[in-house]
Amino acid sequence: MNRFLDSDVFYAFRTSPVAIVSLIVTVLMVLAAVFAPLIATTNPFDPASLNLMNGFTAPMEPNAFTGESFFLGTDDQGRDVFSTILYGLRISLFVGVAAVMLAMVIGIFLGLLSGYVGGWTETIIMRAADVQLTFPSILVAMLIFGVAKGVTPVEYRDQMAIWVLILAIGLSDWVQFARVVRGATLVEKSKDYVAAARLIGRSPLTIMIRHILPNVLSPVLVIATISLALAIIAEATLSFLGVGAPATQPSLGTLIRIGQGFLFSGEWWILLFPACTLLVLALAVNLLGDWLRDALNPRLR
Amino acid sequence: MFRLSTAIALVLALPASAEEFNFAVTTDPQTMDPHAVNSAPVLGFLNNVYEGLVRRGKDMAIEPSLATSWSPIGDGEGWRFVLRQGVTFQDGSAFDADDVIFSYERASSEQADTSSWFAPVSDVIKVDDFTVDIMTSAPNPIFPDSIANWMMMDSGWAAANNAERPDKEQGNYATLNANGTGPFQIAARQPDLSTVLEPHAGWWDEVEHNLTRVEMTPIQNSATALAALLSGDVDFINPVPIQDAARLQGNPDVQVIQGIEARVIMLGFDQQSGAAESGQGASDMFLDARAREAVAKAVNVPAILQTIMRGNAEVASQLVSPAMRGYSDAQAAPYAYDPEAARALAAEAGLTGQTISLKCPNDRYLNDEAVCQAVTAMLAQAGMDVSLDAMPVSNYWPELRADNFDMYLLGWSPGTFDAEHPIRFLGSTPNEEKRLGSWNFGAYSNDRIDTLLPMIQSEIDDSVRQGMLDEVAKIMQDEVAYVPLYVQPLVWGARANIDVTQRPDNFFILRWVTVN
Amino acid sequence: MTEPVLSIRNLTVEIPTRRGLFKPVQGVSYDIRPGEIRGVVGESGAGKSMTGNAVIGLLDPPARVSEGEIWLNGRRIDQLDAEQKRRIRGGEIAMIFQDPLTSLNPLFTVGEQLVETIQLHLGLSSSEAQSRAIALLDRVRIPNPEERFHQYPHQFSGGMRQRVVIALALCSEPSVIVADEPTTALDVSIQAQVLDLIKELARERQVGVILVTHDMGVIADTTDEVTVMYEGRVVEQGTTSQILGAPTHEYTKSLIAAVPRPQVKLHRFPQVSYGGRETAFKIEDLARNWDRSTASKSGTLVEVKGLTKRFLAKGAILPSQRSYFTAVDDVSFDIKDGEVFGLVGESGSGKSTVARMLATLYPVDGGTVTFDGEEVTGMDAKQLSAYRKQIQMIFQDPFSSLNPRMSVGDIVAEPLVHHKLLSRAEIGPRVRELLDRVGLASDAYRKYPHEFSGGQRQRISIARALATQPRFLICDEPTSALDVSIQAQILNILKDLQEHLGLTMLFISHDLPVVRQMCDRVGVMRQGKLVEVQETSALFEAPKSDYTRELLDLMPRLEQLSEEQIAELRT
Amino acid sequence: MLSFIVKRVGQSVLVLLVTGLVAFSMFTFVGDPIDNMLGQERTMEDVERLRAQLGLDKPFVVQYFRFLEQAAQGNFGISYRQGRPVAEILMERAPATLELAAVSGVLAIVMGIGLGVFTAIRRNGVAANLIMSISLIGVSLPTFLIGILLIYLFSVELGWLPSFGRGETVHIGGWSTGFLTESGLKALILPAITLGLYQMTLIMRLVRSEMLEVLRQDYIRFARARGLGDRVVNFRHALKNTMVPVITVIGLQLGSIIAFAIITETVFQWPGVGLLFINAIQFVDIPVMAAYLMLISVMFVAINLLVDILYAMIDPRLRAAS
Repeated sequence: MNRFLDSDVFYAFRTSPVAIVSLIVTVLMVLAAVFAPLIATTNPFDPASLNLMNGFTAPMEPNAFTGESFFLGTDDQGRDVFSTILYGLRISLFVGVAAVMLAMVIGIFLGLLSGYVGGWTETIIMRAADVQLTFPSILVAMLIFGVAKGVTPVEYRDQMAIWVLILAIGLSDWVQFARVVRGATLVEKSKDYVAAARLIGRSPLTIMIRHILPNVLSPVLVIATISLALAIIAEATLSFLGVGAPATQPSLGTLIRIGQGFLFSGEWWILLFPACTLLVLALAVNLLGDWLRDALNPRLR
Repeated sequence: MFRLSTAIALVLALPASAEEFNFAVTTDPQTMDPHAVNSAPVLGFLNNVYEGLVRRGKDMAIEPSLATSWSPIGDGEGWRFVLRQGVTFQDGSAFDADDVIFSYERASSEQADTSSWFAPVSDVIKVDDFTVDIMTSAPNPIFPDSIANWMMMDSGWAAANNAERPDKEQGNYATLNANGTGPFQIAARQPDLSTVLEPHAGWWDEVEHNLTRVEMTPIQNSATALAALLSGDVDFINPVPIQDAARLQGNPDVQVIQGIEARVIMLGFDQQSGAAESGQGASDMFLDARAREAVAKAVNVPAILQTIMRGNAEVASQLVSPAMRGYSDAQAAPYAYDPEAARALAAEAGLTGQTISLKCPNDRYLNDEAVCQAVTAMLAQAGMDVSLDAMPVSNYWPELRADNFDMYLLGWSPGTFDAEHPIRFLGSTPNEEKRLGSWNFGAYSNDRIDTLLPMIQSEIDDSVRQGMLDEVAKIMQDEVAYVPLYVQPLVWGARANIDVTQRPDNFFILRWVTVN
Repeated sequence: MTEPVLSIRNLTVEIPTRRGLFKPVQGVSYDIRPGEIRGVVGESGAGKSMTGNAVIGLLDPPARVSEGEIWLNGRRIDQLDAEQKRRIRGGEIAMIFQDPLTSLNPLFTVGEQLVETIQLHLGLSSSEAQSRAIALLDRVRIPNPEERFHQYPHQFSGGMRQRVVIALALCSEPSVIVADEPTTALDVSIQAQVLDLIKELARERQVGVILVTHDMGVIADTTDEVTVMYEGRVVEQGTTSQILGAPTHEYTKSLIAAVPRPQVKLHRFPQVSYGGRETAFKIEDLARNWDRSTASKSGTLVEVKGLTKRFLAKGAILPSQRSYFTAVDDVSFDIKDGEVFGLVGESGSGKSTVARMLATLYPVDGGTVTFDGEEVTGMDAKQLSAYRKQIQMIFQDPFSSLNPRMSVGDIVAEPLVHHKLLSRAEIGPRVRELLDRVGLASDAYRKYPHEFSGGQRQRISIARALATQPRFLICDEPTSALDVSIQAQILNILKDLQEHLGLTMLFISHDLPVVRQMCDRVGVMRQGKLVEVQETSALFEAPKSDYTRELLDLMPRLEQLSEEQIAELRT
Repeated sequence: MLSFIVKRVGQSVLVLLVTGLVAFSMFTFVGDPIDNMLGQERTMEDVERLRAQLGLDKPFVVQYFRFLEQAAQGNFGISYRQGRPVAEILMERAPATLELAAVSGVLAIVMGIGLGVFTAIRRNGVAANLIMSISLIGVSLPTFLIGILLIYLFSVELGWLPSFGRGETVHIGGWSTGFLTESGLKALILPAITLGLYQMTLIMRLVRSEMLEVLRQDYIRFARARGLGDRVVNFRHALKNTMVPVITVIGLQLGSIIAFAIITETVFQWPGVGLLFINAIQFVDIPVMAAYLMLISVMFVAINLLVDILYAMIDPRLRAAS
């Protein structure tokens, strides 16, 4: 721990207001998402709790019929926008993080493999990457959605939607991880500490995991943060196109899709607040990743 | 083509000049062939290009069109139509009985999508050049009403361009071109991009409109369409997103034309026994009428209309709206909203504890997904656990055909504007060879209704007929065959300087449009 | 005495860091006269390069000149603005970098880079500039320059590239050239040629040269004046002969003493005692619990027969299309029990490849390796692991040979863990012991490699190598990346190991003096072939092959050293 | 060099085949065209007959190979929705998308590289940091939202630019272009920005980091040591070296622009292949979807092939190697 507090990275962090602010924002958002049930005034995912007559209540104004008033107003279903955003944030973050994790695991594994083993393995993996790149995540998502729809029983459709999102985004995102890891692996592989390990008789797997992996992680970390932002946005876009989180359990993207319908009709709050939340979140994460890239690149310091 | 684009340019550059009229629709009519696809967008649009023997006036009443008069033959063997003389097609050729015969053969052919209209027809006979007898296998009092969308095509033109039969798959000349007797003719067409119409100089009827050029652009994204209307890029859009209606009314540059559509939105149930037929919607929970009644009582329709429909729709009590012929005044009372009773019924019927899967389209009816969400919430409040699954219509119908549902949302607009139509398609027991109940996904079945239907179809006496219709309406209400929710509103938007006439069938009739 | 072209007065460079102000150069002063070569010598971090950069105005921020003056041809230049400095740069003052491989832009032809510089400074027409450029290439003895002019850097060999760099430096008729370790990256033979070239040009064009180097040999051969720097300060300066002949400052003495001598074989390397850098290596303790039971039957531990290695030069799908490059070509030698066998040769001679094949890091393409009577080539996994337990390797680069993400403790423990030589409980103490033996503080266990100096890292590698109590130690250029003083320490450690533990060693090096001190027998390699194998002394006194003789001639010497100095070193 | 190209082409073809398979397998899941092709009063026989006619009753593999051999001859069948040859429709729609993609591509590349270099050179400058931060907003807002907001602002509120469509087009041979008319150009602005913004920021950030990398290299320091001015060093020496890695990424970006156009085209009702594709999906117009995906991958692969060759031309080392 002390070593960390004393490290240059931490020093760079201490001296960068942008980094500090964006970290704080991100952490706050994550906390808000995790503790949504405690913070939120209502549970928008519980249909029984909704009163349709509360629909379209403006922020801080009492509803015409029920007289209830809401911090950020309500949407067309009478859901409290504030609570819905918290829960939506939860889903968006979950999808984002999980998707990146998936992409990371696949990418790192294939990257290490192709980098360390080389030869045909490498060629095949890299060509696979090319194929992958020709399919934008939207199409991949639609494909997977179709498949999943066929195989999952109806009761699980809602939950399924989220896993499909994760799968779709994760699968369309692994390539860059693979590429970076492969590049870094090629560099590390030629270093003598790998030779030393081989001399000791370590198995290729051990060498990849114990020796090379830790040394290629910092670029991975940078990409991970940046693609987290990308994943969140991808989720929003997919939900916007209709292949995404269901309206009964909306993510930020779904909320934006719904709110966008009221852009002209004067219920600005249904669009504005989710959109801002998404913007702030993505922005914070991006800034963080951006700073991280500079900080973890020793030559830049 | 170049002329067309110049025109768009003008439109985009400056506000539409007096006679230029541009309007946007959500879905492009997929064909220009009046017999190839039997769907509202196609028929609605082609009504401006083609004409039938009869047509509907502003009040939906049947009025003479290419036929000047018609009368029953004997006691219900058929109908005799006297054709209008001196009518010419847009390519100049004259209209006569042969075209009617040809159009019958074409429209009732196997390749046609409209063949079912002619199920009652046994034969069509040319009496002379301007008289035609249409024989029916059984007395058919409403036959003239049922053929308002049966459009006349020139036999010569069809032959010349070998389009004697419609072709849905490969398409043929008639898919992209048209030659009707109607007030407008197609000047240029690019599917999904734009369709340009010009007035038909030789039209037989006197001209009400003042349009010299009409362009139709399909715009799916409702926000974009609205933006186009507001910015004056188009003069008319249909529909206006319902939530935007109120706001638009406040805007001096545009006007909102509202009305009631013939379409009734309802909830359907899986009423087939046995898991075998009932696909993923696992159990037979809705075989029990009490279960269906529970749903009926749990749904607070007024609230839905108040918020989601912004007070622009009316509660429905049966499968047709009051505007339709054969509407049952006796059964005008809708189900009463009573959550407590609903909760009790649901419990009795053993709905509690089961997951009801509700299927819903999200791009078919006005705010369809929002309505389903509201229903989900209301059922939940009455102790029913519903899992909502909303999807684009392209996945929706297959899903229903596969019986993957316990409940589903359906909108029905009777093509004949008669209460018999929904009974035929939704009320009677599904029966392939008789072509009955083909949209009765839940397989609701009642013997009495099945026996009544043919009698209704052949009954000449209106009061007797109405009696039978009332009985059917009562049965369906009592058994809660469906839960009618509301009559879908029509919301059109136009620039302030445009006069249009709205018809409950949501057809946009250009001959009633004037630009001031 | 002529006027100095460049004089540095009391120059101080400072770098503000988060841990306060750091001064890599403090109060340095010296002059350079036309045609004179001043060597600036010192160990890494002594501030010699920093001085050069300061002179040419290329300090990377935040480093800056805080005090002192720099005068060029009687005009003060340290205070000029960026633009004026730029004009001087490459104009009156030119620079030569250490690594010729990276100092040329790979995407432009040599010609383009020359012409652009010439035009910039002399404002000639492109045709004039071109002919001038070709003339320069010819001057720095690049064969058929007209053709070379149009080639890209990657088409030149290292030495040739350094010549191009020199040509670039000469483009603008500079009055001073700052040469920062110009030959460190080159082979001895090339090194000599490049140095001669620099000497010659300095004389011919009356250019003052600042020659920054860590190599006493280079100083002795090339320079007229010497400035010795230590930790940012000048400790001593004067003419080369007097500095090398009669060094007054302790540091200088130790520095000179540390340089390995080819002429005589000494028992131990004289170590730099200055600044108390020496750390104890407790060989006795190590020797005490070292099990020396295993001695080979034949007396010959390693036997290499017709060893061959080919690398793929051009890949292709069809085997027939592929072309290979033979790195090691039919090499045969044997290493007796407990002897130190040296392999010398220039880079690319294949000596390292041989080492790596013995270490089973490269598969063998031809020939056999026999270890203690057992044929290594074609061993099964189990035998291999047994073999690996008995051999160990020390690598050239102490920075890349330790995994930066593993604690030193784990690094040293890894062989023990892998070969399951000790129980979990025993490993910890054993590793601590090893670290202590090689002279590292006890807290080293938890630290990470980047917290250690080059010398200390090499000690860590040694500790790792000794963990399994190997019988055979392969040292691949173990000291070529270290400063002379550290070099001495490490070499002494290796000597001790060999004497007290009876370790057998294969010692790879390009540095003949070191080889002379370390090895019992030496093999000379050239282009993958083994040119000759001899007793070390015999090889140095009477080399058989011309190539060896050539190498020996090129070897930089410290003639200025008087016999008595050597005598005193011997004790 | 030649062998290098041949090799890459071979790999590209492989990529295409796999793409084709994936693309095609996609369609068996997205719905059933029959219901859309038949109207309200359709019957079971209609469905079965139509199925047979479309060959939808055949096993998947059969359908795929039929599709492949047809596609190889540039014949993608008849659109279920429009009843016209798909190839014809694509030809009609492609110009719109290509022009849009080209404009936003150029926008992205020019602006991206320019700003990237600027922010790299003035690494610690206020302006540079500002640009970097703002650029992040670009990547932090979903494309569709940007589009809608632009429409709301510039066509509804300000009424400066058209809210949808392509404006006036002029036909030159089979190609319809919006470049030659004022309205055409006006109509291009909003969609091009919407589409290009994201790519621009990506390229810019990449150029920046690569350039910083290059600026640390010895040969740059040596170039300075030779007295070369900042402009020469930055734009002649550094930039060229920066481009080597950047080019590949730019290639990938351009490839994805065409795919990303789907969203932009839906929002702006831009009559391109993207819009066509979305319609096709809603209508389950399988031949169109298949053709579209093949088109995308062909373009993608082609661009990358081009990039690889360009790459080899810039970097002499590669030229020698291959």
